[in-house]
Amino acid sequence: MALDSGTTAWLLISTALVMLMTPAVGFFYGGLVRKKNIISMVALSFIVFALVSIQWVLWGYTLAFGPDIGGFIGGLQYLGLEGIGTTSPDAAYPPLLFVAFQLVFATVTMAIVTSGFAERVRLSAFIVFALLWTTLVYDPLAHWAWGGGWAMAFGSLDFAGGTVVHISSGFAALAVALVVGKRAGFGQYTMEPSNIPMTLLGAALLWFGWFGFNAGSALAANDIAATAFLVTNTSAAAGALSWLLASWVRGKPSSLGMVSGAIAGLVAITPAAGFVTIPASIIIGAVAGLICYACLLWRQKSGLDESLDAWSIHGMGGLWGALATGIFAAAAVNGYSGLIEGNVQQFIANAAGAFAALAYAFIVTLILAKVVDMTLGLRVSEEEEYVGLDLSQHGERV
Amino acid sequence: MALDSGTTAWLLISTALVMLMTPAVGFFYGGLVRKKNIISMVALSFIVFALVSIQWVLWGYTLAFGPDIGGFIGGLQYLGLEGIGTTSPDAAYPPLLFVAFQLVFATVTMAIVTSGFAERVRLSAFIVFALLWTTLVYDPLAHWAWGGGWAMAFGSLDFAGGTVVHISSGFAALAVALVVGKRAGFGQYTMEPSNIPMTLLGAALLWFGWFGFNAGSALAANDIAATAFLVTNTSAAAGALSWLLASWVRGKPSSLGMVSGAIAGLVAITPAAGFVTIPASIIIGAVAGLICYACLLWRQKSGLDESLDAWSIHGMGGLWGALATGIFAAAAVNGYSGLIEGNVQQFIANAAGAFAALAYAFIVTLILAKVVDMTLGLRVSEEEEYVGLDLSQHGERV
Amino acid sequence: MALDSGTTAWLLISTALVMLMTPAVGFFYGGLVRKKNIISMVALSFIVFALVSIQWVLWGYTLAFGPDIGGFIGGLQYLGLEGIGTTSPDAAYPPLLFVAFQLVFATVTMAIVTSGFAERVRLSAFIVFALLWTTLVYDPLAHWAWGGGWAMAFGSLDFAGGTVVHISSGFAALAVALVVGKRAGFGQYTMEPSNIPMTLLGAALLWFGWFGFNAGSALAANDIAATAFLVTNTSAAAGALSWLLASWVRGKPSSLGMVSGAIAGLVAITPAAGFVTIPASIIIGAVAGLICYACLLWRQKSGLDESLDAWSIHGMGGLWGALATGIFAAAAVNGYSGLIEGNVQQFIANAAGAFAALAYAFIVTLILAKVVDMTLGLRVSEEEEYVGLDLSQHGERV
Amino acid sequence: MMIKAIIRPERLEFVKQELEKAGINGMTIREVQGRGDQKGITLTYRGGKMNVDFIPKTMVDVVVADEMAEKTTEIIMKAARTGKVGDGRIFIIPVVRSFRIRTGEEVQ
Amino acid sequence: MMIKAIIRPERLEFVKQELEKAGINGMTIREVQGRGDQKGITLTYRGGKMNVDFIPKTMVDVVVADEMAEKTTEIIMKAARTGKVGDGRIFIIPVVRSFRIRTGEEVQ
Amino acid sequence: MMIKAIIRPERLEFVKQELEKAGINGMTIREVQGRGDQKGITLTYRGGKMNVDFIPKTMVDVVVADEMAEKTTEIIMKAARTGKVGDGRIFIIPVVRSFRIRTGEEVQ
Ligand SMILES: Nc1ncnc2c1ncn2[C@@H]1O[C@H](COP(=O)(O)OP(=O)(O)O)[C@@H](O)[C@H]1O
Ligand SMILES: Nc1ncnc2c1ncn2[C@@H]1O[C@H](COP(=O)(O)OP(=O)(O)O)[C@@H](O)[C@H]1O
Ligand SMILES: Nc1ncnc2c1ncn2[C@@H]1O[C@H](COP(=O)(O)OP(=O)(O)O)[C@@H](O)[C@H]1O
Repeated sequence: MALDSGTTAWLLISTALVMLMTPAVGFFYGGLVRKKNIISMVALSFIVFALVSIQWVLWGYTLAFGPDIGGFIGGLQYLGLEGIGTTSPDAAYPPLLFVAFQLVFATVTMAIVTSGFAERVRLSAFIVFALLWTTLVYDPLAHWAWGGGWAMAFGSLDFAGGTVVHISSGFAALAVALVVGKRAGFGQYTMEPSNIPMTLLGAALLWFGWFGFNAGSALAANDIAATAFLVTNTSAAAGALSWLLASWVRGKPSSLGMVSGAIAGLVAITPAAGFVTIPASIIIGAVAGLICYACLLWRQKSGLDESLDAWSIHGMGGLWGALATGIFAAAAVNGYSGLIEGNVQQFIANAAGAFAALAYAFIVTLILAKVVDMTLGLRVSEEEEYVGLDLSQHGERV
Repeated sequence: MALDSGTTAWLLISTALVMLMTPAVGFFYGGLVRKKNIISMVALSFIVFALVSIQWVLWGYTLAFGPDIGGFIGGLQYLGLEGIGTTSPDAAYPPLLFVAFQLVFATVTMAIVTSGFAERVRLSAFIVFALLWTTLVYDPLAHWAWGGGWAMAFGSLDFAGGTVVHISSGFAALAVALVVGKRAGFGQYTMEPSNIPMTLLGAALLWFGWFGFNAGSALAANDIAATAFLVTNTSAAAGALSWLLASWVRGKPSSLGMVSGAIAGLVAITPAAGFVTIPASIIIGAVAGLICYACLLWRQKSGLDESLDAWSIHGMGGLWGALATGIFAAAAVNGYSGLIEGNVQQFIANAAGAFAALAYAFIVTLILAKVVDMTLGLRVSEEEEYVGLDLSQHGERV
Repeated sequence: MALDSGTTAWLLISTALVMLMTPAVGFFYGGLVRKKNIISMVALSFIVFALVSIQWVLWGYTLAFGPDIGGFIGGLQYLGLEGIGTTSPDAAYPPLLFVAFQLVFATVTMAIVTSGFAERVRLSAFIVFALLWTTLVYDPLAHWAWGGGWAMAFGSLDFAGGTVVHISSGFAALAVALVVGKRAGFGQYTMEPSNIPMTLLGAALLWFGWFGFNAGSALAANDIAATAFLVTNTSAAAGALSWLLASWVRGKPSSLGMVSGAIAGLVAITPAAGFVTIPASIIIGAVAGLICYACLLWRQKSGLDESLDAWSIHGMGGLWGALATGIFAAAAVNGYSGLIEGNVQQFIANAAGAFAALAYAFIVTLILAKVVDMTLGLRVSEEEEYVGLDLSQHGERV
Repeated sequence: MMIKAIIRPERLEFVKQELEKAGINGMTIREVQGRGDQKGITLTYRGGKMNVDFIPKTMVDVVVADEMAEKTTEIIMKAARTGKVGDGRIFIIPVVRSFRIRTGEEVQ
Repeated sequence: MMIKAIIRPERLEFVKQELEKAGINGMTIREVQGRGDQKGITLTYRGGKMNVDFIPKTMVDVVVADEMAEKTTEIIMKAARTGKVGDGRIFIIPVVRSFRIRTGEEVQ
Repeated sequence: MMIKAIIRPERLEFVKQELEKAGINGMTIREVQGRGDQKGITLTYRGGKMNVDFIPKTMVDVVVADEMAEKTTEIIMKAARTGKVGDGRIFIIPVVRSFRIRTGEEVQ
């Protein structure tokens, strides 16, 4: 296929947009923690970005997109990007650009996982964990869904990463939080977000970047990209409003609730973006806002300290999105039908893909975190935690 | 017409750029208010974005771009985007993408109007007002200028929204400020901007996003887009410098003055962007900086509390831009001549379009605001205002 | 050549991305200074952006890209952009768009130079200096490398501005710092960065914008752009990690070190982006992180107050990048071979281009700064410095 | 004596002006948060009510010669008053000795 | 008397509650940074150690009638205590006179 | 006694060091803004002049045994001095009683 400059232009800028999401996660999370840990939280995202950027070109890409081995993982053919040419007979864009586009998905996924470590992780151990996680959890999951693995073969639809990115990172954050344990003082005194405007900035950049994430996943500048763009926005808006209203009934409608709802809507539409209609996207987003809000309330009541809520928003929002894709996919949009159009098989395939990803991510993360914790110690000392990670891990102060 | 991938790529990213402008307005305004209202100000922009995103796909788009009814409003044919196909014989881009592109114009317009409500609006009443305003003011004005309405038929030129976006929102903010009244204590003690860097960040993102706004309005990746891009930048720069210098004569050259001048230049070039030459853009921007600065000084002296100055910058800058388009349009650029090239008719058409939009926006907003105020109460209680909207409306604190 | 919409779309958005880098430099620097000078530091970038935007369209562009005069400077044929048509037989994009793309390179270069003025420059004198500098230093250097000047003729490779942008601005900042002298109290008490999250935000936006800078410099949406994109990212990541690790050995791994390393990697890959392979980019970035960190340590020990380190990062990183381009250029990527492939000539050409730019920038800046200092006084009074530039130059306060 | 006044931030300008008229220029201020006997402000909204415990205030320290204490207090009190709840408090605290760092001299 | 307590920020909530139970509502707080006799906290890491000099604390000023001073001190002391280094200090400072700005009246 | 010093922020490091040499470690600091008898700093510029009322300062509270008060004051005064306007002030304020929260014990 000849290289198409319009498609290439769109993929180039989409990659840049998605790249911005990794620091955006940092700012989103940074505003939610206490003042003494803001820098640490933002820095984790940057570190993740740098680490995974190198891992991906060295061995991550080939594990995800190398020739399929047993439906589970890619072979090592493209180690160090060996053999990735500048043009390809199958694509209207340069193959290296596809590598870059996929790279930024891997980084942002790892960044979401930092939620579970908030305000208590030892930097050195985190780096080891991150390398292991992206290699042993992200890369296989990317292979399953997009690289020719079993889920793809089974017909499970994941347009832009509902399972690969969100279910995986959300449930991984949960596993991590269980392993590292609660922050000192959690439950005894309030730990309020210390920089809400920073979180709002992160949310704005995430929303902005998500257009590259979802509409870019069309891998073309065409009508599917346009649909993905608009449903992404509509779902986010619906999620923002439904969370806002639901929380209003219970008290004050906080700005954090609103942007959490927007993220919930963005997460849920991610696997569905190229397959559903505008009205469906409103429903998907609105329901996502409600589900994630309910999960957050449950998480709070349960005393679980996964307090930046990657689990309730990305994990549960992603799960809902994967199922919703199986429900709402409309043949008129992209040729795939879901439950509503009578295609039970699609729903089953999507549910299978989602739950398999969930289980794999949760269990393997649990093991990885436990191993790293027992060998290197994932958690800082009590004094370091008290002083804050900014000072104790970075020697810096806001 | 066949879909053109380059054009589609440019419209996709332009839409994302303009999307970013709505939170950018929030940050711009957020930095200008007192500390206790920063979150509220940013949140208003996000809420506007979510609300109008849903309104637009449900009924806003069809009111603006549905089949013309009497030159005033669009018919309901596209309610819920019914019947908007994935390709179109008239366009080189997917029709849904045009919907998305127009959506982000509607949201940012409404966000600008929040200026008039600053630091004193009751959230619930605002939501009702916003839905009414975007439906009854924005949608008709968009129809007049771009959707086949009378102004378009009359030959009034508005490249990217000088009347639709800026005159309308600026004069609406004025009307709102008149209805809700001054902030408690206004004129008695100083109310200084509490986060100037946040305003500078908002300004940077606005300037950035404006390239999508103006150059995207070419609806093609071609030479008109390139012209629009460069005149946009030049006018902004000229506005920044003229305001800077004018304010320097009177005192210190503040950074807020400089970015206000840049926004003034951006506003003024908006209707003209596809029609004028580079030298003309320098004049348009520089004059905009001076006019808007003078209006701001007058506004301050008059004791009017429209203190984020949507009126003096967007309203008056937009008015100047609409007239300037009728003056400076050069046939060599895009086939249209203005006053300078002897085409009086163009100037008249533009003046008519501008003043009609001004009058319509001002009067209808006045009525709407009054009605909402009398029924729901637009303004918070004195105590809520004293405590600040962050706490009283959102239960949050910077 | 017919206009290509995909190429045009990519250049439009690349121009917008690079535009964002100028305020991003402002935020990056703003976070590094003391609280009383944050606004000043950000404002300098905005002022530079406005000034150079006007200068460029009036006479800057023609000095850089006008018909060659003796290999040194462009002629005045395009004064005021006279005669720049909307299409061109040589390019797949509108010529005005090339003007805009080059404009944003000129602005960001000038913004980097503000490092040398930090916390002590008189605004009025700075404006005069900036106009002189961009005209007498930047415009000729751009001509040398890209506008048909001697370096281009000599075969010196500079893909996206290693010499023109980074060596020039870095060594100019050094010269400026030598002329204006140390900040009052420098060396006597610590002057800690007062807003690290702002610097991290600047870094995120710089990284984001750099994709437009480097991949946009392919001037096409093709495989070279894709390569440039990915090596840019990889080099940045390698730089971030190498600086992080090197500083870890000596103490705490600070977030500022990490982003400084990322910028070092970005700077070093800039001249090489279209010519080298992915593995080479990892080496270039990692070495850049180490070199720039070493230079920063040396700069600190030497007691030189060029404390925002444009010299050690942009100047020395750019120098390394220019040499590295001559070393690592691989024919397989873009037809050019470097030292490793046995092409000594390429290395010599690049070294010549780099050292000539270095010497020219350093010496001319020294003279310019001295002249402006002796006539207008580049430095504020002691009291103004003590109170801070925000108040004394802008009448504003964070 | 140190006159320590906790006032509404928006009255600072007046307080400063009035003190200046009386020739009292030296002072040190800072932002604090306070609550009085009313335990802050209670806001009601649909579905509940919310108590805003701590309200931002400005603390002003003015050290004056003992014989000036009463007059200074008077001036601040008048300039800071709005008559509504939340106007703040003034405490007079003894100062044993007082120095000017620049000269090292003891002030009165 | 002014009870000036320098406490851990995370104990403020308890201190406030306990005081409230005893009917003591008025107070003024602010963020400060402090170090005690241990000169802050020393962290060790690979390659060195680092002394964190100043630790964020909350300063609470409560002005009470003289006879309440002891009780107030007791309450704060109990509510703020964790038993670990860094719990803070309480200083009792005399207040010569005390006024309510709103009414101008002198408070006890 | 509480030695309350209002100093230039950039002198804090020296003050801390000098106090430490004398074995005085405990202290509480915060950022404040102040103006002295010169009513701040007046800057002139083309077209006018501008008065910067409040200049950022650091307030240092050191509570010491009464017999240490003079020496502490001396140390701070010397370490904080630059000799230029704006060096600040030191006030000595009586402390009636003083407690350590961790142990509940009264300090001297
Ligand atoms: N007993 C007290 N001790 C210390 N500060 C007090 C005391 N009472 C009041 N204040 C301070 O004075 C401020 C104003 O108090 P007050 O006039 O009673 O109004 P409000 O009830 O609105 O806080 C409080 O916010 C607090 O900072
Ligand atoms: N002599 C003192 N003068 C003023 N403040 C003090 C003094 N000693 C201690 N403090 C304050 O009390 C806080 C707690 O002190 P302390 O309990 O000794 O713990 P730490 O050694 O962890 O600081 C200090 O951070 C400081 O704010
Ligand atoms: N009478 C006073 N009461 C309280 N604080 C004072 C008084 N006089 C001076 N100060 C504090 O001391 C600081 C330094 O004052 P001074 O040495 O007179 O210099 P300057 O005139 O530059 O402020 C002031 O900024 C203020 O914080």
